Amino acid sequence: MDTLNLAWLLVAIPLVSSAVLLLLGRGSDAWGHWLGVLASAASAVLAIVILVQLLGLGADDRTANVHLFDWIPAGDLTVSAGLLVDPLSVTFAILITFVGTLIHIYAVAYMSHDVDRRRFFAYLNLFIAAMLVLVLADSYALLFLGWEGVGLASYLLIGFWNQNTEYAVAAKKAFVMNRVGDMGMLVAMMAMFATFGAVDFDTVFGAADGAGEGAMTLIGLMLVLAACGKSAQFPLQAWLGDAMAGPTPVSALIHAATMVTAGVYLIVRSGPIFEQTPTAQLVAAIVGAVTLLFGAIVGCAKDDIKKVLAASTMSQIGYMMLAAGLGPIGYAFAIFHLITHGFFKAGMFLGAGSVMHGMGDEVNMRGFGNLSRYMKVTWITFMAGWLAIIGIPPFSGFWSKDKIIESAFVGEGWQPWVFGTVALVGAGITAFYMSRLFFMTFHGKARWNDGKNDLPGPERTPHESPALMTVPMIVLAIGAIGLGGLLTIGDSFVTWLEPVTGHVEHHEPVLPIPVIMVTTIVLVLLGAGLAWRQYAASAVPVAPPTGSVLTRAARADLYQDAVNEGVFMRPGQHLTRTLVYTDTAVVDGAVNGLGSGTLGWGERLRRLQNGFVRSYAAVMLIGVIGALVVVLASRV
Amino acid sequence: MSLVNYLVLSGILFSIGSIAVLTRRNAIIAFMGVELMLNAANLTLVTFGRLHGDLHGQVIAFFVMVVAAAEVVIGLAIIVSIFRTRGSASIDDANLLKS
Amino acid sequence: MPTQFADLPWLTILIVVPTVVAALIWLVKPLRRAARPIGLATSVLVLIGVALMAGAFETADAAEVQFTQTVDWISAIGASYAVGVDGMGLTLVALAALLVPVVLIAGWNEVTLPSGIAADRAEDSLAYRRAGFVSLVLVLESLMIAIFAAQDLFLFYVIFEAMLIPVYFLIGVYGGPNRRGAALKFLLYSLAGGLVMLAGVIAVYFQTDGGPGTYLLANLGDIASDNPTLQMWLFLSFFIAFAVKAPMFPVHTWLPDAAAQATPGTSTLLVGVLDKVGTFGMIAICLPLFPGAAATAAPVIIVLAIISIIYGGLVAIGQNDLMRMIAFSSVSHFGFIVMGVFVGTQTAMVGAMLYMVAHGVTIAALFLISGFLTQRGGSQDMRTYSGMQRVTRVLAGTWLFAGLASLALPGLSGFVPEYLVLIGSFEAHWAYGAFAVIGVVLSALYILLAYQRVFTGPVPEAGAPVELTGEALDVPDRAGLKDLTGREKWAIVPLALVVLFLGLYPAPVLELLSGVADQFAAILGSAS
Amino acid sequence: MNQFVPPEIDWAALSPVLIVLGLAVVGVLVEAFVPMRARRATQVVLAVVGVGAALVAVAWRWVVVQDEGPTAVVAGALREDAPALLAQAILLVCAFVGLLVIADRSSGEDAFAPAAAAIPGSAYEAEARKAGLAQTEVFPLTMFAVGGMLVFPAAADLLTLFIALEVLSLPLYLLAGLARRRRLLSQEASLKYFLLGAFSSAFFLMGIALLYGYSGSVRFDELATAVPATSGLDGMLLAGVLLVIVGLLFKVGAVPFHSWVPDVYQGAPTPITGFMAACTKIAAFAALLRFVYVVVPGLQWDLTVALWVIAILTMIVGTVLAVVQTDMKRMLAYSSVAHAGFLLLGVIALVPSGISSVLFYLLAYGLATVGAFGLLTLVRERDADGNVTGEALHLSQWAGLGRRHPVLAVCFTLFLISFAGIPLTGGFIGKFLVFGAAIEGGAWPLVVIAVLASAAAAFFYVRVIVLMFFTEPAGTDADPGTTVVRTEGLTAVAVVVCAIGTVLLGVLPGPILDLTASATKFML
Repeated sequence: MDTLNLAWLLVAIPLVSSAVLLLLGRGSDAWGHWLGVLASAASAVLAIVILVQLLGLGADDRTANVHLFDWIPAGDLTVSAGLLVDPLSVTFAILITFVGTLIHIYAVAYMSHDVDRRRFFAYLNLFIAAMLVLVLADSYALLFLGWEGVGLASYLLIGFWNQNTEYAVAAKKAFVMNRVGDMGMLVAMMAMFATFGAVDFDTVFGAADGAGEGAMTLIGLMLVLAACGKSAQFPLQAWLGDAMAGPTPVSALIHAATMVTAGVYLIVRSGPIFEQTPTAQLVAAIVGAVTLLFGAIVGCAKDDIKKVLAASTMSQIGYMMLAAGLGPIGYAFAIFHLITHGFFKAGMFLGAGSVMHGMGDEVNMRGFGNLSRYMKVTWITFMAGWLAIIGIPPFSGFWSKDKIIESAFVGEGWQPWVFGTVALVGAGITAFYMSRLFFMTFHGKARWNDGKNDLPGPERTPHESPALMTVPMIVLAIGAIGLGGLLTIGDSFVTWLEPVTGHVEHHEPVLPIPVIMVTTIVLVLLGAGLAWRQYAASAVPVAPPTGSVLTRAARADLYQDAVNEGVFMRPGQHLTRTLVYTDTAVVDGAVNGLGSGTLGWGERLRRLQNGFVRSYAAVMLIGVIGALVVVLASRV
Repeated sequence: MSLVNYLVLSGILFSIGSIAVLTRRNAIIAFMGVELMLNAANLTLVTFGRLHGDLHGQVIAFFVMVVAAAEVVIGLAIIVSIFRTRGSASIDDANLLKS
Repeated sequence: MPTQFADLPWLTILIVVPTVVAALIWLVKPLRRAARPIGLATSVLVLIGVALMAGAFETADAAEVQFTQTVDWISAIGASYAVGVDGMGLTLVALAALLVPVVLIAGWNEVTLPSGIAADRAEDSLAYRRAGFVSLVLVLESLMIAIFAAQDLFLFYVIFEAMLIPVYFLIGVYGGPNRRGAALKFLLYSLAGGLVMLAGVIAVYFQTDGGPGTYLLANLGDIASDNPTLQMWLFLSFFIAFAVKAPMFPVHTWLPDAAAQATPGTSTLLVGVLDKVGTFGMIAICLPLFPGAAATAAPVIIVLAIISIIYGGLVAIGQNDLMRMIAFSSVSHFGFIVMGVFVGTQTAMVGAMLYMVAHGVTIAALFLISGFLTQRGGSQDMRTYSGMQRVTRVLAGTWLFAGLASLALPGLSGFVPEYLVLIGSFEAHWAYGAFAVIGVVLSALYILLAYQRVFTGPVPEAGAPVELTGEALDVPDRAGLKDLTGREKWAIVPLALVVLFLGLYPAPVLELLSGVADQFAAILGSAS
Repeated sequence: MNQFVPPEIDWAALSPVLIVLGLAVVGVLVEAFVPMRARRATQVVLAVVGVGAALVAVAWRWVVVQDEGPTAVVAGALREDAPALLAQAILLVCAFVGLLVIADRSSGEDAFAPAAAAIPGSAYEAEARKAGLAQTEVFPLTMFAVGGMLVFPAAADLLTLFIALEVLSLPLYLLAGLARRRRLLSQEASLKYFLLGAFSSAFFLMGIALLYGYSGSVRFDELATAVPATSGLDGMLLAGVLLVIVGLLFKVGAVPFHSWVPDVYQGAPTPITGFMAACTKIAAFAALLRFVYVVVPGLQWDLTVALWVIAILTMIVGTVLAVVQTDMKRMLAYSSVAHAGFLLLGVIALVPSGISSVLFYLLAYGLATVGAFGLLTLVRERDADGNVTGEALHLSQWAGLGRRHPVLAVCFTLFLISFAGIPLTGGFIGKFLVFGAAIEGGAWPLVVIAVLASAAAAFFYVRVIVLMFFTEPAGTDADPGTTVVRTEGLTAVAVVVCAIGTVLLGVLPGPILDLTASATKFML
């Protein structure tokens, strides 16, 4: 039996599980979380089976279209629900289901005290299903179904603890900002339909090189906008920090490993379109470069451990975006970095969750310190992630990030110099802030109240998390250590993706590769060393120092919220209030005015009917005379 | 004498009659104004009868006189009953019904 | 399907039965007590009837009018009783037949006694009021089916106006504290629109090709084609009536008042089905009768539609009253439908048609579930609620579900039509799609903002005052509100199923519509 | 030369008029000779039978005319053609139901003063009331009025028209003053009606004189032939035509000749108001139609502006003033002014369908009017002792009526929505036809105004519905303040007939439309 045709089960299993959990309600509280884990695991197994089967095929046969049913047969536009099983989508499916399953397991323990754990798992399953639709879809329309589906799951999970109004607001903010990006996706699809008469990958990609550049640029730019929304890229990055309101497993799965990378997936998947439009490619690269620095700078100043990780996620996706914006040479590396990042970042988030678990849900790193003594497993797994992200060989991140930096130096004109430099500098800053996080949390002096010292704050009793939490962390840490190297051997990953990204001849960067590599490592070590000096070797103040202008700006997310508020929200609120007033006072008022005007005239005319018969006679006489004048005048 | 003079006279009578209706408060006099108007019309009819040289005009005038007489009967009955009720024949007093 | 099924005068039966039952319930005293079960049974029977009819419908010829029946009615003015449905008519009839039983179930206990009724008469009085409600709803069902089936312009007009009366009473008798004003406003708006249309209906009679003599839609076509000015006036006389009904900016202000004051059930039928008459009329009457004028006016209408989309969305965001918020959201949604009708592409047209059905179901769910909440909480002001998701879980979940359908989340009913309208509009002119797409963000804002205000945040303590602008209100016990009852859940289940069905597998409905859409879009396309 | 040639008189053609007028004369004799006890019953039977018989006679003549074609009767003074007969039939139907309401003695008393000659509030009046006296002259008076009205639509010369006008008006002047309660108002109404009526008659007569002077004849057909022959006396012709039309417009209550309408409608006894609101309007419009359609076509261009202005003013003033009324009868009076405006559209249209549409409208309007005023007679006030007194006419007194008396309220609602022109009532079809005729005649600007006026008019009709159904009544359950009296049955019959008629005209107007469709041409 051809398991590829069973690909729909990948989606169906978690979806059904989610529906069951939601519909059964309290009745499934006792076992609901295990059903969730099981569903995710089943999908993961199926994904691996599919992967194995694909590997068994020749490179050219590794693409299969699985037609399910006609979804929107609307005459001119016909969209079928079909799955596209190819190396790229299967790679994602593995990442999603495998990391997803680990995080499910982790969450069983992490959420064990929450009365709504069942609902949490329902949402997680829903997310897995939607994310799989996103990556397996064979058309932009179906991709959009998954695209918004993950947005919904993200909304539900960020607002999982919505009895806290701030969290509810954060959830809404995420959804709405995503919607702004989705607008781009919609416009892109509109333009595709206007240009190609279809929105499925086959037709669009097949006809892309014959279409005009104008249309392609529009589509490309709109896809970049969509990607910005989903992947928290500049200028739609503001929601990601707030999204940390969700439970930590959510941050790990959705806001680090999978959903936020969907934008990169979208651009890589749309490669044939971007090939026709250098403008859109350049914009994607610039967006990636800007976000890369933006996230890195913000990450340096935050004290909230999850927010640092969020900023780092933004920054790392900036790398991927940059790579994707470089065109075919970058696609495979973007995905490569995406995969390794999925492992090490998820691992670090879980580690952060473990720290919070042990520290009474404290997130302020200034209240941590020296935790390595109390949480050995967390410390070691986190260290693997840390080394991976800052790009120390031979950890995973080194392999993937280094390739991106090299690619950034490829090209002509000013671009390689700018992008390359940004990527290099970014690597250095990354090393600084991630080391800062690592040292502030696990090293240095303890800055929390252990009941013996006289530090402020509630008493903390740090402890290692249960096995259900540590095992996933260990697995992810192994990935963080070895996955990058493993996939680099013989360029196996790049070759594997070639059916999708296309084969690319090797390009020479503008600088020799060894120079780039050495510079990178030097910068990384410099950044890490700086962090060591400041946050491990010397004492970290419990209260944040005032800091420089840049620090204060970075703490305030470079004033992203202030800008959004000033440019969009305030005027929007004013507009809304004005319109509400206008609606009652002017639009409705005009109608009411017509009514009262009639009444007024009635009252005035009433006075003519004064009860005096002589005046009635006068009115009549005037009427007669008037009519006579009018009639006779017609003959004059 | 030109027949036009009769027409002018009837016009004057008609106007006097209508002005009487408009200006006089006493119901009887107002009513007489109406009668004057009717008779002005009669005069016109008779004049035109003469002008056209047929009898229709005069015949109509006779009809009108009968009708006017009937109107007087009704009118006086109404005015009298109102006068008995209110002790006044002023038509301006009767303005309970208005607006 | 056996042929004898197709030969039955389906539509006439479906039109007559509810009215007859309504009359019986109202007039025969012993039946009054059982008004609700009888009414429900009738509406379910009608639904089954519609289902059977749909089964006998030839989908392959969905663009053709089927189940036709034509009887001379007033031959002196060329009016006939002519009914029949094409694919669009059938889906709208089905929508009406679906929503009536749902409304009856949802509003089972909605009708209560007014204060000041003596205890000894209370039972009688309550039965009487309930019988009245059920009767009116059933009469309305007849009229709703009839108007979507009308194949004669005169008949259409007569039903168009006659419908006002049951709705007027439904709002005016059974609604909230300001129901009288709202009912009056509704009636006057609609009458004004309707009378303007009357002038048009009359004029059409004298302008048909080959002289006056018929109102059969099949025989009418391109009225006054040699006189564009006249055709434009005629077109406007119809369009204004339909725009009031739809409702479009700037003649929408009756809707928020009506929706806020009517019972949720009435609002459901009003916005879910009756307002569709406006857009239905635009498609089925304005386009074929006045193609040239429609094409000429289309750009202006589309601009108004886009204003409706954005304006409705923005004003919805600013509402404090839950029902008004939903009403304004409908103004926005109707903007999409009208735009889809007039851009003249097949894709947008089929989208607009599907939108009518999808919006009907979605808005029904939103109104009814919001009604469940506001009846429990005794207030429609969103500011008096907070954190209800922790208290009434199923209610919150279903509300969010309906809300997501309303904001066109893919996979739920709202998406496919909105998608089609957007895609088809862009095809006509990029700016149409580009501006209308803003509605997508606004809908997310107003739905989620409402969800945030009502269902999230801390559960307020009983007795704690809420600061409203200018007035402080003692919040009744919010933590003690009960979640949905079994009956209420059963009212929502069919809606939820249809929402999912339309989102995930709209193909059967689209098959019914795409042929019809082809036909109507071609009219506009060839005229412009 | 001027030898008297007695005209041939087709008595059969005159039978409807003769029956009514003859029985009216018999009624006078009854007053003289029949003992008081039996008088009322006799009069009622005479009147009802008379009107019924006249209706049968009209039906018979209709069949005859359909077979043999229209004829000129009494040397051309009258025309027996389809529009005339149809108008007479409509008139008789409305007069019949109107008579039922007039004859009804709800709460044991009829609507008329027991002794009209008695001074209001005098001891004599009280005695007369106690003795149960009744002013049964009401019936012959009504019959005379009906007789005049019957002649009106058929009159084909101006003299006949004038005589008929007076025959129908004079009894009405008296009837308006006979109310049992609120006698001061009633007498005032009578006086106003009389003075203004006489005033307008004078104009009418002057118009006749001028037309006679212009053409040497008062016959419509001769006038029509004289119109195109320009003779330098056009001014006289136009003034004459206009004055005649003014006389008729006064009867229909068109602005600015409407001033009497609200006052008289309000002051007159309610059954009489209903009767005259319906029947006078029918008769006057029928006459107006004949005059305009026969004589005016040659003058169309000269009169259009004036007639349009009058129609517009009538619709707008009637509507706007009705909106601000608080008295039921007065509101209906203004509404009838507005309806006169709508009807004028059909007259101005000057197309064949104008005639039939106006006739249909008149039937629908007449039935609804008689029914509505009939219902007004049943809703009464109660004094402190609980005795039923006069009619409860203030709008607020109708609050909550729908809850206590659903059938009555539903009937009244039906009449109101017919007035408002909402489909499935006769009023809608009527409006539809009249507007249609106007559009056919090219008067579409008038139609637009009419449509807007109808929309505004809906406001005050609906307001009453709101009051009846949606408003809590002012009084308590025990003492509602407003009460509904039991009818003797006659009013109930009349109202039910009117209600059924209103619905049938709306739902199945086919047969009536077929009848009116054959009445699209006046015999010259």
